[in-house]
Amino acid sequence: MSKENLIDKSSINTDDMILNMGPQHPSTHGVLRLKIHTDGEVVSKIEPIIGYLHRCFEKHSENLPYEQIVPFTDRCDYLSSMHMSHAYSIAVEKMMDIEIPERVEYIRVIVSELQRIASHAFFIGVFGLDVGAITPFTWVFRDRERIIDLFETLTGARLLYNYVWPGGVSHDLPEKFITRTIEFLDYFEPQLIEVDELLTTNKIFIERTADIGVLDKDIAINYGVTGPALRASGVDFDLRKNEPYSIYDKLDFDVPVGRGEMGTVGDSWDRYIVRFLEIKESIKIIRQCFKSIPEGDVHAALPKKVRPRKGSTYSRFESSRGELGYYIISDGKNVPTRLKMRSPAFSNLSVLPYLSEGWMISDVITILGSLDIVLGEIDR
Amino acid sequence: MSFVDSILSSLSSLEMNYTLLLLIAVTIPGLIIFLLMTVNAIVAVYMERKISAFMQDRLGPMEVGIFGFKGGKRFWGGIGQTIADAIKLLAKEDIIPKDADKFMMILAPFIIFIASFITFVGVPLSQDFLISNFNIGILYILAMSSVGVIGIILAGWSSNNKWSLYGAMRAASQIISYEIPIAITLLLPVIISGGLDVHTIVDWQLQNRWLILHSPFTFIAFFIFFVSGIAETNRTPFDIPEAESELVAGWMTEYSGFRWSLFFLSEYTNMLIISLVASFVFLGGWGSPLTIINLLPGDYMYLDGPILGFFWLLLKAIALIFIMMWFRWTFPRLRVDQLMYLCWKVFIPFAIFNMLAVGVWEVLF
Amino acid sequence: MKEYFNNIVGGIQSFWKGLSLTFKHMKNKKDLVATLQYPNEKWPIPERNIGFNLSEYNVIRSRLHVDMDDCIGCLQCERACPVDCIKIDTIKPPKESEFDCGKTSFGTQKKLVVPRFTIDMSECMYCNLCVYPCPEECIYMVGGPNEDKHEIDYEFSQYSRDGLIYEFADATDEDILSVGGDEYIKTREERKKRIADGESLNGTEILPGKEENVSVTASSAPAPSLDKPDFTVVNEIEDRVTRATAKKAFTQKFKEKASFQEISKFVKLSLEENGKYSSNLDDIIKRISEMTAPDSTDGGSSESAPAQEEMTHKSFNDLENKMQRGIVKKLFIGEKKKGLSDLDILKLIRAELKTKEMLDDQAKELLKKLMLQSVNPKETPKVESDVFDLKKLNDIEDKMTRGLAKKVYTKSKRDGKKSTEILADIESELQSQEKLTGSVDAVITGIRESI
Amino acid sequence: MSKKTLTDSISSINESIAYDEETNIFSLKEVGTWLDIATEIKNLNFNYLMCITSIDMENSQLALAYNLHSTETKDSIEFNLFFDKDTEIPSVESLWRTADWHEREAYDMMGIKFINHPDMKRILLPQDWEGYPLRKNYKVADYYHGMYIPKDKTSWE
Repeated sequence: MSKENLIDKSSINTDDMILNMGPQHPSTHGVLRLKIHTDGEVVSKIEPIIGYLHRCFEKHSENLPYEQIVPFTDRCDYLSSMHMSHAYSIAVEKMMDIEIPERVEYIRVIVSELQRIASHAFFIGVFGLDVGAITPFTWVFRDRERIIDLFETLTGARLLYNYVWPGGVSHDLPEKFITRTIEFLDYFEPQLIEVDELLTTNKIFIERTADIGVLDKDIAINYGVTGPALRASGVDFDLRKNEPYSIYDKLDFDVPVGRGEMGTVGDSWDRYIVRFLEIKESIKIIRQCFKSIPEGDVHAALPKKVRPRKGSTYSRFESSRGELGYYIISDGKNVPTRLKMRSPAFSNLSVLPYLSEGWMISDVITILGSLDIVLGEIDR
Repeated sequence: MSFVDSILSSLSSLEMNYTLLLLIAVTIPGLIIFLLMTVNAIVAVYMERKISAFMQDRLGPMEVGIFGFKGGKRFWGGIGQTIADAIKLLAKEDIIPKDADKFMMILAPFIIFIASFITFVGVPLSQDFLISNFNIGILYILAMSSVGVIGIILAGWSSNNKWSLYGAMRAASQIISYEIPIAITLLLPVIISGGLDVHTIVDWQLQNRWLILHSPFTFIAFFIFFVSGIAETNRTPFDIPEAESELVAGWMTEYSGFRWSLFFLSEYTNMLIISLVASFVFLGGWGSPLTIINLLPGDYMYLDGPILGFFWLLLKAIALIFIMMWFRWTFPRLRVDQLMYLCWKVFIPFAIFNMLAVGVWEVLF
Repeated sequence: MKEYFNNIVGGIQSFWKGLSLTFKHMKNKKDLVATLQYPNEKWPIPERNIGFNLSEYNVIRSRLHVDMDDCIGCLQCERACPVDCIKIDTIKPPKESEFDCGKTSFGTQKKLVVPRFTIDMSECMYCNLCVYPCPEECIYMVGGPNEDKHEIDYEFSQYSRDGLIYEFADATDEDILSVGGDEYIKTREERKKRIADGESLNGTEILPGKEENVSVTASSAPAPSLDKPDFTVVNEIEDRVTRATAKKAFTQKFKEKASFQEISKFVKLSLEENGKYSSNLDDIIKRISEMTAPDSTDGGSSESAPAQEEMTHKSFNDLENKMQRGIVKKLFIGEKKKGLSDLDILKLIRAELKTKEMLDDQAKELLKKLMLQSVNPKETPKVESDVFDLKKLNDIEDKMTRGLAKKVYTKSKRDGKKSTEILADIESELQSQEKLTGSVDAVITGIRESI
Repeated sequence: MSKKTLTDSISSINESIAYDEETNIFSLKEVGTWLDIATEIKNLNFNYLMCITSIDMENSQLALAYNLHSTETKDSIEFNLFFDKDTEIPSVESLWRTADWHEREAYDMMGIKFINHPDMKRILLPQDWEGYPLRKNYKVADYYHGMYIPKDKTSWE
């Protein structure tokens, strides 16, 4: 008389509970709603619902001249808005076939790499919060504040800059900018070791993130996941190296790839450590740029009226969250007929339902945090 | 001489009728405990905010002062902050969700508050500053501290919100499973000093040496007790029931105003109880640490009289509370099953092994 | 078993490292604390160890400010603003009134009076795009590089949202009146009244006031009296820039009353100077020289037809494609201001639509209908001739009924009904709304006899 | 893997492929056989579908631009489909999982329906929103669930 048939299971029908991790939740990184079917703690199905922050960016850009779209692109991924306007400018310049002065290219790379450091620093702070450690958040934000001050002297704004324009940049570097950035880089590197000690090697942190949400190589490519999330699964795919745009071919830096030190390749810990190492790479890039930045007039190639030639182009850019593409169709007027932004976080989020089946709720939070999504660019 | 006995004896000379006497003998210690709890809560909250601020390179509350005196200029401002918070909480609107179980929801905070309130009765504050002198001291404290769980489950269930239900279920499993290592480790002093009563344990420690230094096994037992104590009071790294980033605020989500402050009050009281119990069981109660290192010549033994004893005990308790806060601002949060793994696979085996080893140690030495 | 133990030992080591780190931060908190106590320590303080001060800013993002005496009303900033939060009205003083609008600090003579310059700071997104195009540098964000002009101000929060709508214009009512902007003041008061009683809040239909407002500014600048040069031939030039240079040369010579041969030679000369001359322009230059004097044929048609002023830009409303309608309207208003005849305007619109490949069949048919209307009003089918004029409906006192009657009038006129049917429609409509009072009935019967 | 081999391997399936030299864009007028062409492209290890763009060609014609990239050979191509307004396009979600959300967005914004797509519903806009915003002739409804949608800033003009 085995134990099972003692309890007559037919009368007990437990169905799983639909938990609504609603648009307003402390750790959904913005207004994302997750419809989670759970039985007990274990998650059986997740359905992300997006669109709460949809601001019709693509419809607006069909009625605005090219130079007036730049502030709108900044507002898509508000955590790395330099990348957004840089990618947009590259796309428009591809269509305008104008020659960008060397100095502008160097300033743009410096500014994008600084923005990448700020965005990854933000990620480290918030990922710590998702896992429960509150102190790294404030340390990292204190250092990120320095970068924001640098951007403030350069563009006047702290978060949404409207600095990189199609054809050039709005202002040249203020005279003390280079010395001050180098001063910041020398100050920032030892700070990284501190965060590394507190978070990366912490036993509970490793317990909470290693082997969680393993994403293997070709599933990631199939879902269109790009950027640090893809590199953590072992794919060495970085647009700055594979398809070098602007002056990345002149700079030497290596691309950190997940090796699965603390668990299997492609788990949440790898996604964390890849971003952590990328900060070090970006610091290396900025130092090289400062060594060889040429003189020149920044407004040389800035057109009075941006009017690209007829036709369409798809330009790709490596933003902090992945491959950021702009598909622009123009028919000779100063207003684009169609502008589509391929947002990296959009595809990265689409892998969440696949990744978090079978894990517990606190793991869903960790996996969502490790994908580092921003709802501004998902909903556009 | 416990507090209640002293009141009874002093008032018995007035020959009032017996029930009135009993009433007074109960209400006065009750008021003292309540006063102690509120003062402890206010000071502990201020300390926690200041310590967490300095650990995170920020300043913490700096603006609010009492009667114009803001506290230190550079770092230690904002003394009145917690008093202002307390008043705000009392004055705040007390929202009860429409389809929540109204009566249960009102009842739950009081159960939790009473649980920590009555455990205080058995906890000594110094040699004779003891509310009532039980001869089953430790057992009473252990029993009363597990009443709180009922309140938490009731709060989570009755606020009719999926998140607080999760918080309540997690709290239930966590607190019940951490009762076991605490119970086992509390048995060690009983074995060694031979009595359940608080006085026998502390007197034994004063005669020979602090229990923590007595044998390596009791040293490990202290750490197991202390860490499970943190788990008892739901503090990081075990604050899963009210994990901010997952369950918004766990079983406390639907509460606001006065009821929420009751939860807060009892959380800080539990913290105080755990550190008081740990200090008088393992760290030699009201004995002054100077006797161990006998720095001073013998005749200064009177440093641990009834008044100074109170000071030493509180000093140890505050040190332990600081360590609890220190843990909170350093460690990330454990997942529920890792928490269970730690309790059942690490603490309980070690605790049982310790008990065995202490028995053997007692026999040999 | 071994893995179990070093798991615990590893755990304790990492705990100890983390704990010592946080304690280190607490210990030397003196130099590590980074908070800025806002009310007494203000941004940006020079001694913050990033060490920058105000003068080192390239550009600043704070409140927008306009020095009105420098503003020449060129509307560049209004066009540059992506979110349209700047609203400017300008009035051009008529030729004969020698009203001096004053000089800007850059020494340019101002030619427009700006009665209204509003910036809605609650809608501004601080992108600084309006500051760059301003020729007089009179609009700027306060503080930072332009610290000397205006002290920094980033604490301008208000209690109500419309407290953030800043009105910079300082033109007093006398100036506006002296410049002949009395209708402008009338519409402004009317608009204020309408906003006051909350009528326009739902903003569903396009505000008549807004329409008239645009046409008012158009008509308030009366067309210059000298006869207009006829650009029909010049407009055939495809490329915009060459067309512009050709037109400039054409008008210049035309003002000197030169003969058409000289005009075409001069136009050819000026095109060659700018390197714009190409072979396919030869036949255009030849046709310019053969042009007959303008006043005989086209001039006549532009003045006489009474139905002319019927064709306001609203008649393009039934163009279905929004973009198309926008372009056509903008063009129409632009040309109307210049005082071109309707026929030229329609041709110009057709040319423009052709360049933008937006000339689908619906637009062609509409343009043809309007052209027919404007060129030979007499021969158009009978509908046009005996429809009574809209203005006759004006003597209905009650505003609501008058508006209703006009709406019915325009609708039925477009369907091509006769005036008697239109009057019947108006009567039935007013009856259904119980507005057909004695006085209104008298007015309608009056119109019926007058046909 | 030159474009030449790709063109003739695809044109074997459907000869209406046009390969435009300087913009290196493949365009396909008739969409019936799109799924087998897509499988053919996938077999030529274009394993990464970068982005699907829906375009309104205005003369009641719609278009879809597929950008594909192969991580091994570092090659990328663009594939345009032209069809009129109400034809249904076979969904390539089975080949590239990223197409699932991109196609839902194309449906949501441009009203292009995809055959056998797992859950064909709107992704960004609320489910009961009428009209497809990115169409050139899109007019915003006046009221949505009784809430008034302001058209222009007449309140403070």
